[in-house]
Amino acid sequence: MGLLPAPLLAATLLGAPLLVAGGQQGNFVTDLVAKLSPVEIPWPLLVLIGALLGSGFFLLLVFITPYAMLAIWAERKVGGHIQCRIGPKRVGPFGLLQSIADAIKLLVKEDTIPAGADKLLFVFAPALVLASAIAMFAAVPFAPDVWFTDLNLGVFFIVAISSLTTIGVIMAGWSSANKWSLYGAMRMAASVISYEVPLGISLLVPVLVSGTFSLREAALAQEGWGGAAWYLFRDPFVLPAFLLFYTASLAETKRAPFDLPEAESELVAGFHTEYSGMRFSFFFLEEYAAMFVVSAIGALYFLGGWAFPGLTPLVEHLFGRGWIFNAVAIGVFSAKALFLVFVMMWLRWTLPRIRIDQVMTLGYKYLTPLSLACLLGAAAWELYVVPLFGGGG
Amino acid sequence: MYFDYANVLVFLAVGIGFVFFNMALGALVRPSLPTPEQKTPYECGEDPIGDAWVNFDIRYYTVALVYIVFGVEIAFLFPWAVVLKSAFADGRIGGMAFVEGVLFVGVLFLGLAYVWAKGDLDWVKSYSAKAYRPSPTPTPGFRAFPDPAAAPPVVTGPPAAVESSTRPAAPVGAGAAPSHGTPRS
Amino acid sequence: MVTYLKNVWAGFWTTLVGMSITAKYLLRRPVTVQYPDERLPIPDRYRGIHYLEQEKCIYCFQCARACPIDCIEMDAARVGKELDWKKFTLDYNKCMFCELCVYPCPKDCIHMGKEFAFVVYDRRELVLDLLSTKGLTPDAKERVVKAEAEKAAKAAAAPKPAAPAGPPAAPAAPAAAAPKPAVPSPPPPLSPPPVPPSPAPPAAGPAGAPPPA
Amino acid sequence: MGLLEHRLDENVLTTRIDWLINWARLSSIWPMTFGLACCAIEMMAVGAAHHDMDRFGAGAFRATPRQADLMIVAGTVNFKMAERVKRLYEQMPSPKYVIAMGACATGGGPYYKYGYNVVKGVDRVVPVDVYVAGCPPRPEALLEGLMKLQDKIRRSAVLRKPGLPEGALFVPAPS
Repeated sequence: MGLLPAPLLAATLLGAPLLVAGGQQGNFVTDLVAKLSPVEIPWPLLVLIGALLGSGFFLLLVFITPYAMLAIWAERKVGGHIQCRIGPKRVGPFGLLQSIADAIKLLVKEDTIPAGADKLLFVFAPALVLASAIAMFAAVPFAPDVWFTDLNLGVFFIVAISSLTTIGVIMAGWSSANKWSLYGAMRMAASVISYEVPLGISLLVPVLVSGTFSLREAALAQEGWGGAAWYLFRDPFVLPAFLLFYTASLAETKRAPFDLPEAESELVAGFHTEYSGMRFSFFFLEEYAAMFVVSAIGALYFLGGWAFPGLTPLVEHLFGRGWIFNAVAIGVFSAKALFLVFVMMWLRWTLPRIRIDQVMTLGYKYLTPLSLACLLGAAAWELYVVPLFGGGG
Repeated sequence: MYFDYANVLVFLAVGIGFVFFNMALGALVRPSLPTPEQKTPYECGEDPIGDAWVNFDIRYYTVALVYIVFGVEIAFLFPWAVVLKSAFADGRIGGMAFVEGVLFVGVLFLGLAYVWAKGDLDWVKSYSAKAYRPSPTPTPGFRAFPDPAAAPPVVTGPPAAVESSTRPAAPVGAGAAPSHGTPRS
Repeated sequence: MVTYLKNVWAGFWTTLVGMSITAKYLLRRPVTVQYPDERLPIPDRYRGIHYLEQEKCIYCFQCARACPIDCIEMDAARVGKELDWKKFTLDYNKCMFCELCVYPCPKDCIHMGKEFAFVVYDRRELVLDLLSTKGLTPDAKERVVKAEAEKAAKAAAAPKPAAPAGPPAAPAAPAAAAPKPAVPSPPPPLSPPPVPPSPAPPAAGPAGAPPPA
Repeated sequence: MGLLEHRLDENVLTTRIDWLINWARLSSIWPMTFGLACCAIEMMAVGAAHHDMDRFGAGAFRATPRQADLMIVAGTVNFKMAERVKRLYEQMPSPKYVIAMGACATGGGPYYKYGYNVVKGVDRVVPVDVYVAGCPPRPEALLEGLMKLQDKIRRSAVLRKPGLPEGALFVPAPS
């Protein structure tokens, strides 16, 4: 296990030759760097700089961290108001600085490692979890021209990487040398193995409809009908598929009512019982990042991505598909994804946590057969009903 | 194309770097006053008893096995879903593309139905599995509650009389064995 | 199959119902009373931090004796009719706000206040001195001096009549004895008995009367 | 000890950083879910809708001491429990704060006289920062205690050398 960071580093360093071997296309960061740079940067270096800047600067610093802070604040506010409370109020205006205070406090909090812990795994687990959350973002397009990598496996990649989070969680739980942590980790494993199946199958429905794994292409395909060609309205099987996907993604991101891995009332804090200070905050950060990613998949695959009836066609008509369109697209897409994130918070403060056997029952007995039915139904509709209307693709 | 995945590696590296950078930053300021007590695993303030790495219920593993089957199946379904429409449009395959998918999902579903019927999807198997019957003779030392052998309950009022008077007379068979709390043999 | 679909529908529908309820609360005005800025009204019968009407107190130990946990300690010396207060402390490390000290007070001078926040950094500060002034007030000193002068004058005039002037003389005797044993907790049963049974009720009149004058 | 903690002289920079860190610490005091007796009910009331401790950023009750900053000892600490209280306190990562809430926790309370089983004040077990009197204190009193604790944190030195004897963490109050 101690060698794990080494291949990753090596692979990253070896990335440059791979770039020479492969790539012709850069992402928007690469283009930006190439445009701004006074001298011509050699291509592999440019791509490496683009990736580093894109992941480190644009994603982590400009997007994920502020978003997570805002989301944590929003979560506490939503929770407060649902309980007729106010929530954070006295730290900054409307308590907006609450998350910043939390972050600084956690940063300067003592870091404890229990005596019996497997130190290496203990230290490495939060890193793995956060890294997988950031890597998930790599495949999410924010606008037609704002994306970091356009993977040909797109959503498949995201589902795969999200399992890496699970591995990180299990590492954390196992290495803590604490029974609560271990129970939390096992529950994480159990709930993930019951929900990955319906999650994957329900994601197949839009994949089938769009005929591509790429989230960007799927979103581009939904720009028709004046921005209203959302897959959600396409046939009667996509809406249930969306609901199934959403339910499964709640479990995938350890959100209530499936937050069994960190059930406060049963397992003290689940897999991060022994984590204090900054290490704990990485799990938090990952949770919110993962929430955004699954909501983004939902928005891109089911809710039309950045298309919004009336708005995006109008912008396109007025300004063309330039940077203004992209900016509006980012706004629309983020609004949709954040709305889904909000619904997750809403659900969290609505539903009680369900039992582990109920989780398994729901996953295998309800979601899986239903999602299989949705998949077949959508396939039949797509192949035999859509041609009747003379439509296609 | 390789570029895409090299990019992902950079993302992973940046994520890991972010974690360790923050830990290093915090190390400048954060106090560290460890005591032996502090290093004991948290068990609600009690002395931790035994090893933390305990044995787990076998149920986790059976469910994990079921998952592996389904997970692999999904991995097969993904490419099918992507090419379904183009394959259908392609005259050579046509409707077979759909039928194949239906057959595949059907087999999958049959497997699910079988596992379901066997009761392997139930977390606590004894709750609903058909095969399980409480033994007709109670386990030695086991006393049903209310104890059938005990004196019939005192009837306090006429309305409850009918119900409660029949209870002690019920046979100590499978039907009378309590549906919960039965010690497993 | 029907049950199965019904279950699915029930799961979906109940979630929606629950979410509609929480949405209603989400949009409702919060009930929070923002403490340092707004305060809830304190009920009339709230038992908060005690306060003492020192001028009424006659050092009778009734409250201290009523206290189930002995959290009241008091110490005073009698100078003529006046009380020279040295301490009247209430230990909030022990006090359970049972109000039992309030009822037995013959002068109705100890009360439960409405102040509720008593927060300190050091535990010793929780022993609250209820006295507003310590020692004798200037008025009282004056009166004492006057009384002593009168006494001296009377004694000089006629050595005999000093005995009938019982009331002022009687308290003076225990006052000399009081300061010492009042410090440890046993005093209530031991030293004060001379005070309350006989002279205290009669002394109540004279002791209570001077302040208004 | 952190690399820089309590090692730097007082100047503009360290003062600002100290201010920032102290502000962060006092704005996000996460209490531990930990109640011993009836005072805990009032503690819950502080977290509930009417008083809402979350306004101060202190509403995130953490179930594990590893993530908590504040231990509110709410209730009677008997000798058997004292061991656990001590261990829970030890298991919290520093900086950690303790509020002794109610008479029992501050000094034994009603059990002072005859309670052979009660610790006469939790400060005999763990160092207490703020004592809140009351039996039990009103929720507002606990909020008052929280604010008093915030005052205390506001004055503490982080990077600066504390102008204090060895081991003392807090600059004394400007009386």
